[in-house]
Amino acid sequence: MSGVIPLKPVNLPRELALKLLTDMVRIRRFEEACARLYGDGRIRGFLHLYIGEEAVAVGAIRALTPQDAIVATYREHGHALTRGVSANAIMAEMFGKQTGCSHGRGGSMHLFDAATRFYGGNAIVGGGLPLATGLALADKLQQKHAVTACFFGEGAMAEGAFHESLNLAALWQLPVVFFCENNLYAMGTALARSESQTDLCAKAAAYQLPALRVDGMDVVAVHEAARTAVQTVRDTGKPYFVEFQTYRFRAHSMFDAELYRDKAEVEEWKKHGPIHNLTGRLKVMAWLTEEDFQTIDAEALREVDAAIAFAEASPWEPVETLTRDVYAAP
Amino acid sequence: MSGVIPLKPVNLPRELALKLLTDMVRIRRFEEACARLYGDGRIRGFLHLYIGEEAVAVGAIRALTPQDAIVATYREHGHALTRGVSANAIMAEMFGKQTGCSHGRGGSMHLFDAATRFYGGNAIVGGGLPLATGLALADKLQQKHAVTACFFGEGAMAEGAFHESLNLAALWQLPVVFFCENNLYAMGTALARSESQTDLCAKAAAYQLPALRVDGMDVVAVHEAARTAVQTVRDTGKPYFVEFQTYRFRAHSMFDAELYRDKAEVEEWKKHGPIHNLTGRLKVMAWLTEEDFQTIDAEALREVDAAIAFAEASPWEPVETLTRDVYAAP
Amino acid sequence: MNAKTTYREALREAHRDALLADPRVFLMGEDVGKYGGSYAVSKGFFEEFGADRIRDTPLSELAFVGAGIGAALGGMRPIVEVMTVNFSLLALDQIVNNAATLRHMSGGQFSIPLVIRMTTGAGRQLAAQHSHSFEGWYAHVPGLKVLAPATLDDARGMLAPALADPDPVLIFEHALLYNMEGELTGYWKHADIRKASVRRAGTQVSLITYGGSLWKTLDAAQELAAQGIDAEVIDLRVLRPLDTETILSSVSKTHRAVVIDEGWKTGSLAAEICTCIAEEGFYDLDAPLARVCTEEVPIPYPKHLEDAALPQTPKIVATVKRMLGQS
Amino acid sequence: MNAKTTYREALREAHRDALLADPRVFLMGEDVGKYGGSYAVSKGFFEEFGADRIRDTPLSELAFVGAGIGAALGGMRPIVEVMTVNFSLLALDQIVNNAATLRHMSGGQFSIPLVIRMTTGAGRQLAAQHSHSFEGWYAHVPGLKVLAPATLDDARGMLAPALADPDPVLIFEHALLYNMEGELTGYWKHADIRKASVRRAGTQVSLITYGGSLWKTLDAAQELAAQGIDAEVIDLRVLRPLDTETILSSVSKTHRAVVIDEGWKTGSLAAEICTCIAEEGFYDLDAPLARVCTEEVPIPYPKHLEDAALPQTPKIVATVKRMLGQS
Ligand SMILES: Cc1ncc(C[n+]2csc(CCOP(=O)(O)OP(=O)(O)O)c2C)c(N)n1
Ligand SMILES: Cc1ncc(C[n+]2csc(CCOP(=O)(O)OP(=O)(O)O)c2C)c(N)n1
Ligand SMILES: [Mg+2]
Ligand SMILES: [Mg+2]
Repeated sequence: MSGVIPLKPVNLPRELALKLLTDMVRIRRFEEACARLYGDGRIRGFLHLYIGEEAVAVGAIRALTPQDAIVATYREHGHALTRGVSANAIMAEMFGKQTGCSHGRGGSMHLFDAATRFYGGNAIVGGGLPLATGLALADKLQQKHAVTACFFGEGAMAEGAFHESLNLAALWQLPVVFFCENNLYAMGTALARSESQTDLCAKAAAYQLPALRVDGMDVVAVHEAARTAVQTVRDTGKPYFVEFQTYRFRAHSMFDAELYRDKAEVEEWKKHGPIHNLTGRLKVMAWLTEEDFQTIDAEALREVDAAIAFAEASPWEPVETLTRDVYAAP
Repeated sequence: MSGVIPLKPVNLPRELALKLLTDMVRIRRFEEACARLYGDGRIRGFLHLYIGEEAVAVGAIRALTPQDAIVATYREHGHALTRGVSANAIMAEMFGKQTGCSHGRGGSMHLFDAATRFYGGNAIVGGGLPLATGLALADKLQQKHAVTACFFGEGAMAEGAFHESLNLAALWQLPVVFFCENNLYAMGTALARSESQTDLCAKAAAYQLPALRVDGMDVVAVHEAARTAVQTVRDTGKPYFVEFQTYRFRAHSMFDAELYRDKAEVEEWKKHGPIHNLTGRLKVMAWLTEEDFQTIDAEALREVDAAIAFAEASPWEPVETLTRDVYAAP
Repeated sequence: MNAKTTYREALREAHRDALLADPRVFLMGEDVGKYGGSYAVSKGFFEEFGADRIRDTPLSELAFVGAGIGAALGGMRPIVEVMTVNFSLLALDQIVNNAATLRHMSGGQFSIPLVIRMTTGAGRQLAAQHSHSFEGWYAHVPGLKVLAPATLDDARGMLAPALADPDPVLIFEHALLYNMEGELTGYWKHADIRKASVRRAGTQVSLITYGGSLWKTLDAAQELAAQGIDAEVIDLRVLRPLDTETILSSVSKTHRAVVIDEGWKTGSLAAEICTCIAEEGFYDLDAPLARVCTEEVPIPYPKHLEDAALPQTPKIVATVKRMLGQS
Repeated sequence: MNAKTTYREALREAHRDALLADPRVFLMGEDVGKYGGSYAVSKGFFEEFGADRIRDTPLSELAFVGAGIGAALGGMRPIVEVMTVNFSLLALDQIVNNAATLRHMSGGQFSIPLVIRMTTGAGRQLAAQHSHSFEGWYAHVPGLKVLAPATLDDARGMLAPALADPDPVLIFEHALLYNMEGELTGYWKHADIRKASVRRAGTQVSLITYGGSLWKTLDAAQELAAQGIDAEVIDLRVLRPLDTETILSSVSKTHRAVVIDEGWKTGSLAAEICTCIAEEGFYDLDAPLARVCTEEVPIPYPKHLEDAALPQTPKIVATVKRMLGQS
């Protein structure tokens, strides 16, 4: 479990630290709203919440530059928000509206944004890894010095796609950073019930990838590790593996009865929540007052409310467009 | 490359050593005949020769007991012969005759024999590994104390099937021994051009499998290692990985122009040929005279000639049976 | 006895029976155990039968399906649950190249008494990657048998004969059926895995369908009846081998056929049904054949677009009326 | 100019042109480089274009096909060679769930200008696992385009428009065609990837086929001509989207159709062609439709059984004669 590092100082510029905090709060508030909206039937399909894991996307993605690319999973609201896809466009996508970041075609599991090189949004576990490898190959062949960040869960590491992609990326020296979000469970299957080797960094080493294990509940640690990894990838052109040890506070999806874990375990992890962790430290450093926090939170809530209003007001795609974008328009 | 261990004594009972020699000679003579018959158009389809690699199948399979199971690849004539499938039945299969070990349906790549638990014969690279895992699971659930031996090439290790199967076998503690025939090439692709990590035992360790690296040109070393591995699997019920370092003297298949390797490299390896290696040692130990060797060889040639005659004389399956054995007869 | 039950519960009971009846039977797949099954078909089994017989697998579709084939080859009677048909593509090589071929390639020496179950179909706004209907692909492959239980009785009754079959049997459960409620008729005890079933007798047109589309088709038949059109509804039940006899005998009576299938139209299983009729029942036909299938688009997320993409009752009704010159 | 060449050489020249014309084009796949290509299509390229553009891959079909999709998404123009259709099953998930869907799922933001080539078909005694014809499966998937060059001109000419296409294009090369000899006509410079082609005009029956079966079908047409039956032969060329116009206009003239396809009969692409005709050209038909496809059996190894399993000229001839009441 993530070590309790409660009041460790924050070795980052204050502005950046507050930015990370703000991002995490934005994700939290956005997803709390999504859960409510799901209950109300406004959002449908599968909805996988990232609550508890915010430090990972925020810390990691803030280590990227605009020319870098991102490939994520079906649990990617936080990644899209942090990357700069607007809350409006994401919420509208969750509603299935025309103004959504995928024009309503994708929904929660398929957020995309070409402008920020956000390649989504993949609902096949492990399905994004080959894609990320190919994006990095394209960037390398075009000498773009960009890094592709590929997010996936620890459960995905049992898939053949993981094995084949890591080998390919290492063999061809491709600039991919593999960000493993180890939240200990793949749906109801605990890590030790899915991997014979539970040391995930040892698995990465089998492909000759450098690897880091990081407390994924500590956004500062995440950011530092991600910066190191991304910089190394940019400098060497070779891939890197980072394991973020984190935890999801909510069910796997809205259908999960959570029979496979103790409530006490969840409660224990919640004590080390990433927002809680960072605010505590910032307050001790006198970089944040409770009032500051309330302001950040209120702004996040405002952003979410505005996004909901935007989504509500947005039009549906006309049924006549059903088969548009299957092929390029001639 | 395999170390030159020319005159190392043979730490095996003489009878066994001669048996191993005989097996290797049988395979060599059998396959030389196959190559000729292919040239004559009597054998068709793909033909992958094992010449140069005989020590692996022979040393490994002689470490198994009759209740054990074997899964091999498309390069499996030697495995079938060593396992006790008759040369007649194998040759008839290569001819596509009714008396073949797969009733002529399979050909060179699909030799099968239920009686000896020889599960063949798989032409999809990596395709046998999940199957072997399942056979071991069945044996374990039925408390049979059998071991499944799964042969595959080093090229197969890049496949997702390898990754998923090794993890499953280790996670579920299944009695499989994974025998990797590392002949340095997958068709024309040298190991270092297909694996970011060329230490194959290190790859196995990523699944927590114990691993051994063995000189695959030395049938005695192969046999000793296989005995250790098989015994360990039988005792612990857990999987094991063995890498046999070997070399194929012939082209990948009958279509291969061998553009990817130097003739000199092939010639160098031929100096360490497995039959050569063992006969030399046995002669120094005075366990084998040249006359003995000629007798063994003559007997192997006789067996092959008889097999060819048998295959020639055997009937074809009638065309009317075309769709038989697609489903069980009602 | 004839108490209310659900499709999910009927499947669950069938599995329990199988696990109790034969120690060689075991269930494996992602989250079939501790999680309780992603569609809750195996809820409580982990506790009742233990981890050996209710076997949670890692996310490794290729290997655990292949392991199921190996285990069947080795004398067990595995039931492999592939969470959904969408993920089964990762295991397709094992199914096509091992499960379907080993008997033939070995000249009849081997048998693969394996059951592979998976959820199929769209309708829950799960978008492009989670809404496939690929059962038609599996129905293309010699060596496989393919079932599509659409009724409670079939959900309850098809597993036992599938397990008794010496060959690999795939069972497709449409995602929208799990919550379907109703009563078992007792027929399930004799459920076969050979014949199609006439779910509604009629004289003017044969509506041929299976799985999740059966209920939309029966609704259409009812609506058509209200408009004076008497449709026969055939539930294929078995997608391979096809019961062409039942299909052709229906068409010989009605002289018209519409095939309803949730696969994309082009290259659908519906095309096979139509072609069987166009080959063998051509002279019985009084009108062109027609299909109501899914539009040629990866299934979009929003409900109105998903609905528009899939076969729906009004579209079936309209197709039949057009065929009968009543539109 | 009109010198003798082969299908292999025509493909090779097409690839060379593409590699020379556009620096974004690169070729990857198993043994395309040092080995010279498993069917020698890329022989000499490794030396001419270097390891970056002629990229040997490990045995990792899922990852390198997926990487091709990613590279296309990232602005390159990859040609991915999957040695044979048999191994493409391992990569099917990436093709179906990424290549075919990304444009739509993203609301039109992304484009996958990718070419995937593979060998297909049987006829070389390679037995059950190496003799598949799954191009019909790919033709089922919206978002993909599927080509089957059967002639030297198409082998030479289809690659350029495929690469110019902003969507993923799959090219199926029948294994028996590589050694086919002949002359280019010059037509290849204008080869499209939209239309079917009438390879032989005729009046009494439409023989509709593609790929390796084209030549067997042309032979059949010739034999039929000798027996006084005038057959039209249509080479589909493009398996998705289907050029139904050419098919229907032929049938409207001949009033009879036989579809020849090396896929297993049940659920074949041939079924789709037949159904198009039974739906849209029904009133043009004077006889039941018929198919000559592969028998429902994993392809057996021995030549006489393999031959019996596959569509053959005498079977096509016999089917046509039966259809015309001349058997
Ligand atoms: C190939 C595939 N198999 C199964 C699923 C169903 N599924 C969706 S998420 C999930 C668990 C994935 O766990 P992990 O990779 O750890 O990511 P997490 O959900 O924990 O973030 C499963 C089994 C799927 N989407 N894709
Ligand atoms: C999945 C798959 N991809 C590609 C091939 C074509 N192929 C057959 S053998 C082979 C090389 C395999 O190399 P390795 O595993 O090292 O075994 P070896 O042939 O050296 O014994 C290839 C690429 C195949 N049969 N299956
Ligand atoms: Mg997880
Ligand atoms: Mg090798």
